[in-house]
Amino acid sequence: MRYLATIADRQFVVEVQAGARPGSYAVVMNGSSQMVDIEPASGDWLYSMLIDGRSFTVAATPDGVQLDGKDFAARVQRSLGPALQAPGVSSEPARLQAPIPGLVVAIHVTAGQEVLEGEPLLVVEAMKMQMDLKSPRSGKVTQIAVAAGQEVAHGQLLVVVDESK
Amino acid sequence: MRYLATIADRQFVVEVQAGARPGSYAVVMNGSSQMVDIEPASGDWLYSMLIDGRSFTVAATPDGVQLDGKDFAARVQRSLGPALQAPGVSSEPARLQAPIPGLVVAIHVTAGQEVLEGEPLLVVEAMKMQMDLKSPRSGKVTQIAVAAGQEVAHGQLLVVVDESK
Amino acid sequence: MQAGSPRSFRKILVANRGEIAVRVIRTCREMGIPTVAVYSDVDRAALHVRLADEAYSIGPAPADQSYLRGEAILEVAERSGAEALHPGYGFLSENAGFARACRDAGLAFIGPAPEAMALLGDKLEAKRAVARRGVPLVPGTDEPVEDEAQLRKDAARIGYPLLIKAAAGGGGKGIHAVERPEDLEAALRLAQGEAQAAFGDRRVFLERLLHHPRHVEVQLLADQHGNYVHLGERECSVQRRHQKLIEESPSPVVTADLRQRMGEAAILAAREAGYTNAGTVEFLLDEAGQFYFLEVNTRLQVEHPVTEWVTGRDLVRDQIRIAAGEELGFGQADVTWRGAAIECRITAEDPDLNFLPFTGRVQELVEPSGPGVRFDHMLYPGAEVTRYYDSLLGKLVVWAGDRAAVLRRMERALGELHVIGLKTTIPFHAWAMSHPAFRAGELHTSFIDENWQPGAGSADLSDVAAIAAAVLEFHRGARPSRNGTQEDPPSRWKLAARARIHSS
Amino acid sequence: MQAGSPRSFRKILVANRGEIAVRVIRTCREMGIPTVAVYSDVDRAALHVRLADEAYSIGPAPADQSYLRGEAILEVAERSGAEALHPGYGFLSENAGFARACRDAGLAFIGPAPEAMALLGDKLEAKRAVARRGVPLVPGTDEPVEDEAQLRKDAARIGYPLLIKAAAGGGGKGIHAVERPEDLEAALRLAQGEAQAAFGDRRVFLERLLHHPRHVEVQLLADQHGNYVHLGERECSVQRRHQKLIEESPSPVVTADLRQRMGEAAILAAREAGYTNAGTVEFLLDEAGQFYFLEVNTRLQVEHPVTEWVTGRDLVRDQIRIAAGEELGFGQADVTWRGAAIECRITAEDPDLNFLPFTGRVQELVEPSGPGVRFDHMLYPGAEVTRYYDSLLGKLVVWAGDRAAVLRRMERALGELHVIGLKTTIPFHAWAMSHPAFRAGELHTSFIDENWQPGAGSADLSDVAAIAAAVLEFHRGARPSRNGTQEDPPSRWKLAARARIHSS
Repeated sequence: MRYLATIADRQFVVEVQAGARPGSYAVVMNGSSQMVDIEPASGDWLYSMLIDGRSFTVAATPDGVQLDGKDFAARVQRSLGPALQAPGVSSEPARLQAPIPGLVVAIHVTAGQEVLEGEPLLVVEAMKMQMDLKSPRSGKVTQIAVAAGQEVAHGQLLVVVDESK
Repeated sequence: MRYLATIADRQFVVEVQAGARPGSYAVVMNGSSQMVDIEPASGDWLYSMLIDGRSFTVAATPDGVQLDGKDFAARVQRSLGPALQAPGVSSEPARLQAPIPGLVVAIHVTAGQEVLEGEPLLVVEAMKMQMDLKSPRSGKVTQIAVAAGQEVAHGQLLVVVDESK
Repeated sequence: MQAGSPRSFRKILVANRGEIAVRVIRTCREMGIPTVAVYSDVDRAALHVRLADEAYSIGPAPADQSYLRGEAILEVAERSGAEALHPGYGFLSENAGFARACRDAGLAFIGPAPEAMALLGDKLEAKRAVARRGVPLVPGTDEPVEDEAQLRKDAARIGYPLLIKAAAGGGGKGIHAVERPEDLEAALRLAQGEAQAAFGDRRVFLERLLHHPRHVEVQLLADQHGNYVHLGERECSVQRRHQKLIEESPSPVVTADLRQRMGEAAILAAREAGYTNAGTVEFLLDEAGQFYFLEVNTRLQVEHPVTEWVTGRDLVRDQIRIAAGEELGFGQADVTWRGAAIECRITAEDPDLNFLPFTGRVQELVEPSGPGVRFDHMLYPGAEVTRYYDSLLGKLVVWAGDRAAVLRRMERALGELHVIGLKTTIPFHAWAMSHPAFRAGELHTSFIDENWQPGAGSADLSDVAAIAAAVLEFHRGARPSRNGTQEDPPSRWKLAARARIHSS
Repeated sequence: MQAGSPRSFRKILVANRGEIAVRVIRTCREMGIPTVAVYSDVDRAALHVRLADEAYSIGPAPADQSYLRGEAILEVAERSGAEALHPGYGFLSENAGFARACRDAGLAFIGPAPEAMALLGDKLEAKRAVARRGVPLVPGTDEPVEDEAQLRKDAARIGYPLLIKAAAGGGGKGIHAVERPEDLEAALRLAQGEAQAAFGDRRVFLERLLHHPRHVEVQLLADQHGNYVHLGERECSVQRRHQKLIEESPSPVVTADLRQRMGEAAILAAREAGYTNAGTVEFLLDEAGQFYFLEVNTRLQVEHPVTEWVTGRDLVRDQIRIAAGEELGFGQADVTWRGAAIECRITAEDPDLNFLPFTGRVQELVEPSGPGVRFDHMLYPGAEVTRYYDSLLGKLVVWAGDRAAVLRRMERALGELHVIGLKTTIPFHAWAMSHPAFRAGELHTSFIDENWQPGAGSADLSDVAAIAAAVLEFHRGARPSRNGTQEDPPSRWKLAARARIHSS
């Protein structure tokens, strides 16, 4: 099976083949091949991984993998061809979602307003802290889905920013 | 629901009724009634239990329950009537099973031999230790299901001792 | 209780939650004193509820409907027959009115008398009080000022850069830095306007702004018989949002002589306020080694374990003994220090996203152990971290023979700690322990702002991470997870990754 | 490694498993030395494999096909480029032949030289050696004897009760007690016959049988430059099957003067054997306060953490430094003791069934924490405890300011520790901590035999247990378990209950 693994902003093509024993795999990456042995440890989320004898504790985290306690943002997808995708600039509308459940304290923008990437759009309060949520891209605010004083759930849509034309 | 709970060699009739909230129960035992609140804690095996405000950590153990770290051998069965069973003397054959996987090192008895309760029947070795396994009852050895030098699994039948007649 | 000690309390109510409630309950159990926990609806399964002898609900999740409801807590104390109350930190711990209400209800408050708490709670009044004893203050005005001409004169005397602080302020709010004289007027107007709006009081005061100061605090114990000892200092300079993240004892720059001088100054301050029980006197220490009084924390500090490690004392036990009227039983000469200790606060925050708090459920917990490791926490598999309370999950505290060894030990322990399901500060701490300036002890309150970069906590193992992610994907696809599929890790994983990309 | 210290090893192979392998890896990591683990097939997921930098399989589960296969281990050392080997305890740790093979392979063995190990491994030779330095021995014959007339004369001189021990014996085998002179002849014949059958050597020796002796041992460190220090004693009297279950330091009866005399005797014994690295000299201490040399353990002891707590040293670090040729760097006068520490061995055994070992799977693990608690273990949820190795799961070790406080702290920590899925010694230890004789420090090697009763570890909470069991049954029936039904707790529970009834 060929995978495209994106670690932070770097991409790797990883070829994985099941080995003789359960949990053992042959892996080819960047032209070199390695024996990988994976074994569940401590419940469902933590694994012991031996890569050619080197030992790692691997955990699945909310946004990637953790290796020996260090976090790596990771995405894995089946790769059909050998070509690497360039990390392109999306022209889709960006949907700002609540990163945490909380209370919308203030909204700094109005519908139709032009904003720059990184510009604060609204303030959400949770865990005794107020946080500025910033625009994921430059463009025009096409939708404000919440109001100040409203409680929001994790992942709830807050604001949509689209290409300005 | 009415239960018969056997704790070590004591028996209790416990009447349990579901309360208003999930995890809350009304319990009647020995004529006195108590509010019990049970809540999962630390995975599947450990619970927080409040009995009229008194807090206990309850765990399901291999042979009963653990309360705040103390072990209690416990069996629970549905009780249909109010009568308590006397802890009677069984006349069924007693089946001695391997309490632990190991190696049968020696067998002290032969089929047909009369034995007393507590008399060593055979020796099993495991974890660098040899242990004498004793007869669960007085009677006659009617079956020896293993041989010296044999590996046995947990729970495997070793010897049957029946009423001598 | 040990034989020969006077009668202690028959039962103690712990008016807090989280790791500090657990901490207090542990010592009570060791002293043979039964404990009463209180909990809000979302804390029914919390560790402090499990570990206490009794536990009672005090209301819904929001703190102002539960942990801040003094009357509900006093009612539980009455009902359960508690003789004393330990407030922990935060919530009602520095509320003099609540301490007074406890006293009125015949309940011993394990902390200072309400009068001392009220005096020290007023920052300017506290400064005037300690100044009377000759404890050094950061140069500044010692009275709130409205008159602009006076402020200009004061500013010239104090020198630049300086800080304008709202007299009625607190919690880092209403503070403005002024770099040059020509900026003073505009900043004053802004600060006074803000102070009026935020606190209904336009008065401000001025303070010199120290360059790269260290935050160093002294732990005190004072009994009700006039005995005072200090237990040395804690260096707490590494902060984000003016909140500490790493604390250690001893400070890398405090000599035995400086320790003695700061300790004596702290005791003078406490004496002036009539302070009893455990308390902490906070100082700023400038680059020249001069220290300045900041404030007194009239409660147990989050970071008290580092002092416990190096001095060998149990501060909660001392607090309870003092509140019960016992004498300290030891003097300054009996206090000895051994080795070095450091604490890393493990919080539910994403260090790569400006320490944004993170809520969720603990899927798996692996705790570090071995020599010199203590992990005081509120975690268990299945624990929910909600938005209602602060983000502190636990404190990893380690001890070793010297500072170099303690940093390596902390690195080792951080590597063993896994809190699966949440973003935490663990990678940040691992980075800090190996940072050259941190290792050299070059600490100051801007350390994080000046040095931390998002992503710095990920070592250069991208290639291994790629292999791990791909094999994990294959392996998990190939065989079902051990405990069924109620929450399938890979899919939650991808969902969260998408959410993060949109919110960052 | 700290700056200024000589070059240490570039890589260390840990030739062990379980908690001690984990223990050694932790210190190596703190010293910045990469580690190589070895594992048998059933240990693939073990904690020591996860925590090491590298890990290699050395064979099937039985120890003689894996952890005892010196040549396989040396092969891994060669392949991985390890410069030193730490043997832990048990397995090959006291095998002089293996230590020699390491030396021949150019691999530093972290322990004494093979010559010292061989000398001290022969119990009678060791006794003669230390007697030359005037270290007191239990009165007895100091040579193996075949002649019966001579034995009768020796017995009269030694006095009764006495022990007949096989000269070639070990591990508690071939030992017979003789209460009265008239029983001597029969006992001699039995013992000699047994010795011939078991060891192929009919020679025996005699030793006075002490009444209620304490087992007290002294921890030593010796470098390769002739420097010796002792780190005080450990009291290890509480044993079952001649194996220790509880150890503490200091001993409740050892005074500063006795500590010094025992420490000096231990150093004399070590010097005579040319001993280097960490070692332990075991003594019996009789009711009159007289101590007698027993033997030297030429390795790290299971119970070394209690000494680490009170002295503040890391013994594994000291072992590695010594093996690398470093000087100790401190003298006897620099050793200080603070407070008291105690260790409870948590083993997979059923204390209510004569400490019968118990195999199975860890379903859930809840670790104790808080001030003064250290839990060195090999456990994790899902860990399998098999019949192939000994039953030690971990060591709960706590420290406090004095012995009374340390017993209460241990009780508290035991109450927080849950190893769900296995029978363990936890209830036994909880009983011991509150036993009046134990609390009074009245310890001797027959303490368990004379005091422990099956079931004594269950407090009188039968009524609560009945409620808990019934509500649990109802509750679990009412709603599915969180993680599905692959192993349904109630049914396993009932099955196990039946099995137990039949086997007891």
